[in-house]
Amino acid sequence: MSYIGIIITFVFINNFILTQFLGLCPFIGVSKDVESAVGMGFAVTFVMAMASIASWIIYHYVLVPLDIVFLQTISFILVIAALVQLVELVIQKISPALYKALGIFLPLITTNCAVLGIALINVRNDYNALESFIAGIAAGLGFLLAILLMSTIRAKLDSEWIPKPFRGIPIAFVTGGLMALAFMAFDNALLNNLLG
Amino acid sequence: MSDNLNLLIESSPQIKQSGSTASVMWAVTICLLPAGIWGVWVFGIRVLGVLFASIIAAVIAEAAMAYLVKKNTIQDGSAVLTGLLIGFNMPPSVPYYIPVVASVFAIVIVKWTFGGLGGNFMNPALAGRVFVFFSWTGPMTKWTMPAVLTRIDAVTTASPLGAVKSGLLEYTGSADGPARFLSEAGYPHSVMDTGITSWLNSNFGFSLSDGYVDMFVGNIPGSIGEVSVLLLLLGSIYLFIRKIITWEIPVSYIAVFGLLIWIFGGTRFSDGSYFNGDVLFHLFTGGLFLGALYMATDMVTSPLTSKGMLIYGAGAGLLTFLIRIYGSFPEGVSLAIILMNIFVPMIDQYTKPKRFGIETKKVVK
Amino acid sequence: MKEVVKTGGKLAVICAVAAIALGVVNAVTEPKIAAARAARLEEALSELSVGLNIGQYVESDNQNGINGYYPLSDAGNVDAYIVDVTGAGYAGDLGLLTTISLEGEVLAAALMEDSETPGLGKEAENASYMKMYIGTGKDSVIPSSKSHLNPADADAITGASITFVGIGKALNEAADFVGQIGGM
Amino acid sequence: MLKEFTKGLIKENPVFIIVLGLCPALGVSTKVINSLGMGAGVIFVLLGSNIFVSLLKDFIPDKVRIPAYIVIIASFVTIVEMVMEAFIPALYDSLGVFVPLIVVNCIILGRAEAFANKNTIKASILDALGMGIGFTLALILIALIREVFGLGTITLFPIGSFSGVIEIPGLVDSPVRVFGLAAGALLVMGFLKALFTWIEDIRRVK
Amino acid sequence: MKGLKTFKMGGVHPPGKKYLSENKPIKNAVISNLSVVALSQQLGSPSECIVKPGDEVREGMLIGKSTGFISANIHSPVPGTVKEISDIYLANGMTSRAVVIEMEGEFDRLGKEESKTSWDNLSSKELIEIIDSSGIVGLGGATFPANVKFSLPKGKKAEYLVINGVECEPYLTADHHLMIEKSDQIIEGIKIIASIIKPEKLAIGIEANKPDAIEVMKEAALRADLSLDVVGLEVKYPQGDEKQLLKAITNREVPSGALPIEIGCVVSNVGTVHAIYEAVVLGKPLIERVVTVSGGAIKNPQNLKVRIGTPISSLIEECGGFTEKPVKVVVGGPMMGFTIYDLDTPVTKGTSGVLALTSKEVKGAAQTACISCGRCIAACPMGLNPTTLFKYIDHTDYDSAESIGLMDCKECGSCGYVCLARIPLVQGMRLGKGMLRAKKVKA
Amino acid sequence: MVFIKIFYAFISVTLMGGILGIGLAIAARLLVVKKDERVNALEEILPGANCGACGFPGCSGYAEGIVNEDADINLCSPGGPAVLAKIAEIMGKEAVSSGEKIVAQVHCRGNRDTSVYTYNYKGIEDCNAMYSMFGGDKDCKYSCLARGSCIKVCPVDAISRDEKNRIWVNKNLCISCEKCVDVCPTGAMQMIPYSADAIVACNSLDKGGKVKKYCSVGCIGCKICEKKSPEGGFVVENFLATINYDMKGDRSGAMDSCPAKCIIAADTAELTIPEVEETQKVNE
Ligand SMILES: Cc1cc2nc3c(=O)[nH]c(=O)nc-3n(C[C@H](O)[C@H](O)[C@H](O)COP(=O)(O)O)c2cc1C
Ligand SMILES: Cc1cc2nc3c(=O)[nH]c(=O)nc-3n(C[C@H](O)[C@H](O)[C@H](O)COP(=O)(O)O)c2cc1C
Ligand SMILES: Cc1cc2nc3c(=O)[nH]c(=O)nc-3n(C[C@H](O)[C@H](O)[C@H](O)COP(=O)(O)O)c2cc1C
Ligand SMILES: Cc1cc2nc3c(=O)[nH]c(=O)nc-3n(C[C@H](O)[C@H](O)[C@H](O)CO)c2cc1C
Ligand code: SF4
Ligand code: SF4
Ligand code: SF4
Ligand code: SF4
Ligand code: FES
Repeated sequence: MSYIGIIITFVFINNFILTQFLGLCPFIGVSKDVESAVGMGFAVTFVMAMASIASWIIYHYVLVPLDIVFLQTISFILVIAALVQLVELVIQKISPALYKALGIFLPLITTNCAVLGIALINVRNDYNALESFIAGIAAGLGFLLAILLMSTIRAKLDSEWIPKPFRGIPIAFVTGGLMALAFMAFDNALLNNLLG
Repeated sequence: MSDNLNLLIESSPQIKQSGSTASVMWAVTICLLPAGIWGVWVFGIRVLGVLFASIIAAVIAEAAMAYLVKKNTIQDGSAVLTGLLIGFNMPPSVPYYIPVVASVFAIVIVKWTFGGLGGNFMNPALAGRVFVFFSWTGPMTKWTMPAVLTRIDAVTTASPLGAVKSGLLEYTGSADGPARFLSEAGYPHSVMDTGITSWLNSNFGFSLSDGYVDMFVGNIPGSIGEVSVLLLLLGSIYLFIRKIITWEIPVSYIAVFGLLIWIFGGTRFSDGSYFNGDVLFHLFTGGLFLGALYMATDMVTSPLTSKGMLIYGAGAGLLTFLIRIYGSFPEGVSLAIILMNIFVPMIDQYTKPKRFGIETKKVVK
Repeated sequence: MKEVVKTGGKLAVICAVAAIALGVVNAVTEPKIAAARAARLEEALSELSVGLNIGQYVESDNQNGINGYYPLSDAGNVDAYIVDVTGAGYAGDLGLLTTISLEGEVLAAALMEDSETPGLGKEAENASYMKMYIGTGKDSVIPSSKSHLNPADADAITGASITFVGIGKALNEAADFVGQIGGM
Repeated sequence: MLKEFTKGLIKENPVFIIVLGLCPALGVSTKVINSLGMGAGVIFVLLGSNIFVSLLKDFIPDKVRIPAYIVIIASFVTIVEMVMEAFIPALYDSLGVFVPLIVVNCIILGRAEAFANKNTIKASILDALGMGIGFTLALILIALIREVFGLGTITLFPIGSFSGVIEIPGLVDSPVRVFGLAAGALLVMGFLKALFTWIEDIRRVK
Repeated sequence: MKGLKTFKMGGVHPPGKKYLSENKPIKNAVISNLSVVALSQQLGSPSECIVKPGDEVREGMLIGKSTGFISANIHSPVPGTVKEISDIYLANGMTSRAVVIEMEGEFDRLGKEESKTSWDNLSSKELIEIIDSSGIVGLGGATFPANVKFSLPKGKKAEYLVINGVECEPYLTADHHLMIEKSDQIIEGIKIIASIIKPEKLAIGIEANKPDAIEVMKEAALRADLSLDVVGLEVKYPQGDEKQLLKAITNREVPSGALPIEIGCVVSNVGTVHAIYEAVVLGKPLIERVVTVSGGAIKNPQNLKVRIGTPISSLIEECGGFTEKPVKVVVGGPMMGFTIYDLDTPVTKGTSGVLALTSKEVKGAAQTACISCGRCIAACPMGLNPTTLFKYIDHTDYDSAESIGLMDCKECGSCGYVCLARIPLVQGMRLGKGMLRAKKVKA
Repeated sequence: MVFIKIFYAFISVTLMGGILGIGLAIAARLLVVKKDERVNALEEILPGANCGACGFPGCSGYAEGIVNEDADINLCSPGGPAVLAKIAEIMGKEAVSSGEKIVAQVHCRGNRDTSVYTYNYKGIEDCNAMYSMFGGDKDCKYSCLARGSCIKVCPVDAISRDEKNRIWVNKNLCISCEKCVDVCPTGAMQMIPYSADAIVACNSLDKGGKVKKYCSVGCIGCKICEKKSPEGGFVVENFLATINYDMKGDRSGAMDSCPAKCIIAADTAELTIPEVEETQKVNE
């Protein structure tokens, strides 16, 4: 698949959140205000890109040559966890404000399905190094797009009189559901036709 | 002196411009009626049942929700309008439960979980329509031939867009444009259409294919309320005069869509060249006017400022084009509009009016 | 520094234990998984072989979605091929195995891998779905458009015509491919 | 002590109250049987990881706490993965990428972080069981709604002559398909969460 | 009307209804027996009462002394005895102390010959002192003490003196008639102000619906040999607001949160100018003003010259009472005025009109939810987003409202006028500003 | 074969673990950010209501305030003595309780049946908005305006409206944040001890005669309560009775003989005041 195809696929068609169900916890948890949503979006994008590269290296230079592919889950997650922790340390050092905004969700990026998900999906799709990297970034951007839109909508909802039981998280789910409904417009066929 | 006057204490301004939410809603409803009556006329009396089913379901759902939150919102007319628009977006042969589900979904989930009128970020009627479309794709894509044409064909058939689209999947020849393609494939036309087309062609030197007149007047299969572009346009004149809808959204929507179709439409629906799209065909089919005039313009779910509206309309045009030309669904108006609805809060953020007495930073060149 | 090494060491110990444990479990399950996979392929192939003998899998670099094929022979003569072909579905690729006779007739077909919508495109996984195609290709075209179908079948695929067309096109490719290699 | 077990069922239900572990909760809950399978996997992993984390809590240095927990969790997940693929391949296929993703199911690391590394083995086991069962119950609830409306069936294990599939008359033929799709999952989850909030509210005022 | 100047952003066109009182010359109103003189009639701190019950007062005698920097003197409008000092509600809904005076004895000015004094030799400082002691406040509505306004802050220069003869509020014709009938006095008043602040240019803005006033003012300026630029303006509300007026006439924008002097301008209402003339030339303190009594429920709409402290009921009676039951009685113009329920509420220095409105004029309807039609945004002359502001305020999120410009709102009412959903937007703005102020006081 | 695989697995994963572990340990050392552990500990203890009663921006703000700015440790009213004790433990300070829990209650029960209204209001449902228009639509300018501003600001939804449009606080839900007291324009909302057995449900400082004209359940300042229950702590000042809750004497005498019946009982902790009012009515 062409690089543009990969980007469109991961941003729109197989948007991690709205169609693949990956990375929902931060999507719901950190979308209350626009600023932290954007921060989270970029953090996830960054980590996903790194995770894609790292896991590709591990997979192709360690797991496959040694025929121990069954260890992919454990080795990917090990590398990703270490990476995220590193990012966490760096952010904590350079931007305490961002660190505070992302709160408990920074460590949760480690355990964000999206990050391990992209590593596993790259392997399933047999992507080469560059493709993996692009897929990582694109999936991250898809996450960013979804969480950014979500946060702008939620900011608007803050000043509506939502029925009480729905305030907060439930309405976020309903909003996400309606967004997913609209995103069904993007499907594989659209991509195939668009790119030839 | 002041004893029995029972005066009202209210904040300024003490006088108001005429008009109210309810009057606006009813005005839109009434302007839609001609197109609805046309639908009943060409598709048969059953269609009336579909319209009533959706309206009644919407009103009952609204009443139930209003009762739950102890408000009285029925008379603002928005539920009737939502119901009517859902009915308008149904194929004539749809089973009754589908519009009912669509209406209930629209009112209960899309509108009231967000606090009722004004709270929703997505167009209820369209979200309802898309919900049932995805749930029951089969019945939602079965079309009925209008009365004038039925003598030629069986009862169920494909809409022009659907026909072209599934034609596309199998079609490898190169007729110049979908209208001609359909004509050649034996798609029926009314007598009036043939008459007017040949009159136009001979008197004005056009070389129009048959079918456009039918599409414009509403002699084609399609959703109940979308087929008659003519009556939808006529109804909207009053809305424009009363400033209930403004030009920004419809114009930017239709213009961007038309432009893209003209540039790229030919690459898929014709001989493969650029700047050769069949603009008229795409404008007159698939509910574009219903969407652009009456649904994208829903104030609740569209941007606040005219700059925002232009962006929103253009975005809807682009998305409609993408979905219709490349996507797997026959049309694209509903999906494009609800997709743009998602972007509205963001558009509003970036298109605030310039505040008085606040220097806008000049861009340094 | 000692602290650092100790930290790393401890993590390494945990990893080591985990790796060994997994290695052991893998040693038990791997053959089973392989066997199960083989069995499934075997079963599919035996249904597709229409009673003929299945030959060695040959990989192909044909561009049109053909991944490879098994020659099917009866008494030494190749009579048909099971073609491994990929088509484009509604939601991703369609992995198909289809048996095509030398005359280009579709003798059997099965959808092995897909991510279509349950209730719509996924119906194609059912053996009965493929009846539409079986028997075509020799005297009639392999259907890849609604207009090739009788009305009842056309109605049945309404809402999932992309899957239908995708399969039809892939089968056509397979038939063409068999046409090319048939003379071999 | 029993509280450690029961709290996960409703009061601190991981899905509805803590709102973690959403991806598998929504991703696999298209059929009841998938929920059961996923739930079983999660309970096993949760149990294993809670036990080991609480055992090793003094051994593991703070700085590599997370990687260490994850290695432990990932090992159990891989075991589940391999065993499932070997013995119940059909279920393995339908759970798809979500099986390896149990590793990153927020609940598991969350419990390791928030509970097991501070508590005794016994408490950790009870916590794991409670949370795991709470998670499973939540998944079953979501799946039940989604499957009944979205497919018109209820799919369980085949036992004897029972094929495992209960068909709901009327709905099988024309189900509300969106319930089975991403949008439906999120909507169902939203309404269930609202229901829980509402019940919680009523309880609080009483 | 083409080619007339106006401001660009926002604005509305409510029906003018000026014909009701347009042709009625200013008439002296009957003086009521009981005058209720409020002690907070001006922007700023209330005046200090210097009389006590039982005291004799004379017409024009000082009864309330200015306190602090922004405050004003208050004079007795009638001769008589102080009956009591009580707490009353003013038309704007706020409480105020008030001196209740029972009319008694002889008037010092009424019916007497007016003697003019020359002011040519007076310095700016002396002139400002006269204005201060005469208790003159802005009569355009803001009731800002005029002496303070004309004491320009150090380092600031007034380039423009713009006289506000716009009277953009519907119904009101008081300024209109003042201009027609007292043009020479106004011109002289302008000269007085000009000699205080020494502007380079003089201008008066009058909307095009008062062609006679434009003519009269032009002639008067010519007569007095004053180079006054009489600017005809397109009819659009709120042209009379100083920010919009300056934008229209000078094309300068008063920066957010700043005063007109920031862009070298001083704006004064024609009524204020006339009052300054009377104070300086005739030595008369501010004890009366022109009030338009109008509205569909008033039998005989008029422009009345009214003593401060007169109960509104007496004005209505003088105009023949009600023709039908009004739904509201408004003090001020219909766009910015306040409703009252007690018709004995007294006239203050800021009272420009009294309107009794029928339900047909009010066009009241039930409030519904905001449907985001965006009309309020298009109408707001300050470029604000009233619907979002209101939503924030409704959710008690006053800080967010402040961050999108709540404090710039001047409560002109344009948004509330156009709102389809009949949302009390302006009341929301007031509430929000009040809560913010209260919070700042607390902090 | 199998053993080679296990060996490879062992080697590669162990190496990865070791290297990453060392890397992290080094990074952690290089990038240390000092954060007081106690802040985290406090954040965990504080209730998380983010009500602002402590005067800090939310619970985490208060946690930092305690650690970094030496803020008083007894400011969290929602937490109560339990949280106070825990904070004290962490900070190594003496727990000085802030006294008995206090709760809000409306000191007015005027409504359409009992009071005189002066005008027809149309506008925002907000007490402050209405108060700025002639002090509200009741003749009594001290009364509860019943527009529910307090309901809007209460973080725990402790305040509700009864069928007569009167406002009451459920004292078991109230967390003593005093937001309602701050927002109430007329001062009808006041704090009373949780254990209060009675309240004077009136806030009017007008003279008895005037009160009688506009409200049938208003305190007229007749001082009967002072006389009937001298030990009950009733004090009449400015024509309004108030209760000194430090005095724990019997207040039933006053309650029964109050001519305006504006002293209402609240003797059972579980009962909300409207319920108490009901039981009182039955007793009469
Ligand atoms: C949720 C959903 C799932 C779909 N799944 C499939 C599918 O599996 N296979 C397919 O060919 N089309 C699928 N479609 C596409 C449409 O049903 C189809 O493109 C279109 O309606 C064509 O209609 P027709 O088949 O009646 O010609 C799906 C659409 C939706 C909304
Ligand atoms: C604190 C304060 C100081 C002011 N100082 C001046 C001043 O120095 N010069 C001036 O021309 N106006 C001054 N004003 C008055 C304003 O310019 C303006 O006339 C008044 O705020 C009301 O005008 P508006 O109703 O058009 O907003 C002042 C107002 C306030 C509140
Ligand atoms: C919305 C609005 C409308 C106003 N309309 C007028 C008007 O029509 N005529 C007028 O003299 N002042 C009007 N004013 C007051 C002016 O802004 C300004 O305060 C006044 O012209 C200053 O003169 P003064 O201090 O002599 O009153 C208006 C103010 C506002 C906020
Ligand atoms: C011009 C106009 C267009 C409208 N279009 C729609 C529409 O497309 N769908 C709908 O449900 N309601 C529509 N409404 C009604 C109403 O705004 C809608 O129900 C709200 O979104 C409900 O909050 C429309 C109203 C107006 C005034
Ligand atoms: S009242 Fe305030 S917000 Fe409304 S239009 Fe006027 S300036 Fe704008
Ligand atoms: S004018 Fe009224 S209804 Fe329209 S956007 Fe503004 S507040 Fe909402
Ligand atoms: S107690 Fe105060 S804030 Fe609450 S409703 Fe009454 S007046 Fe309003
Ligand atoms: S009732 Fe008042 S004091 Fe009690 S919690 Fe609510 S707002 Fe705070
Ligand atoms: S389970 Fe939490 S992000 Fe996926």
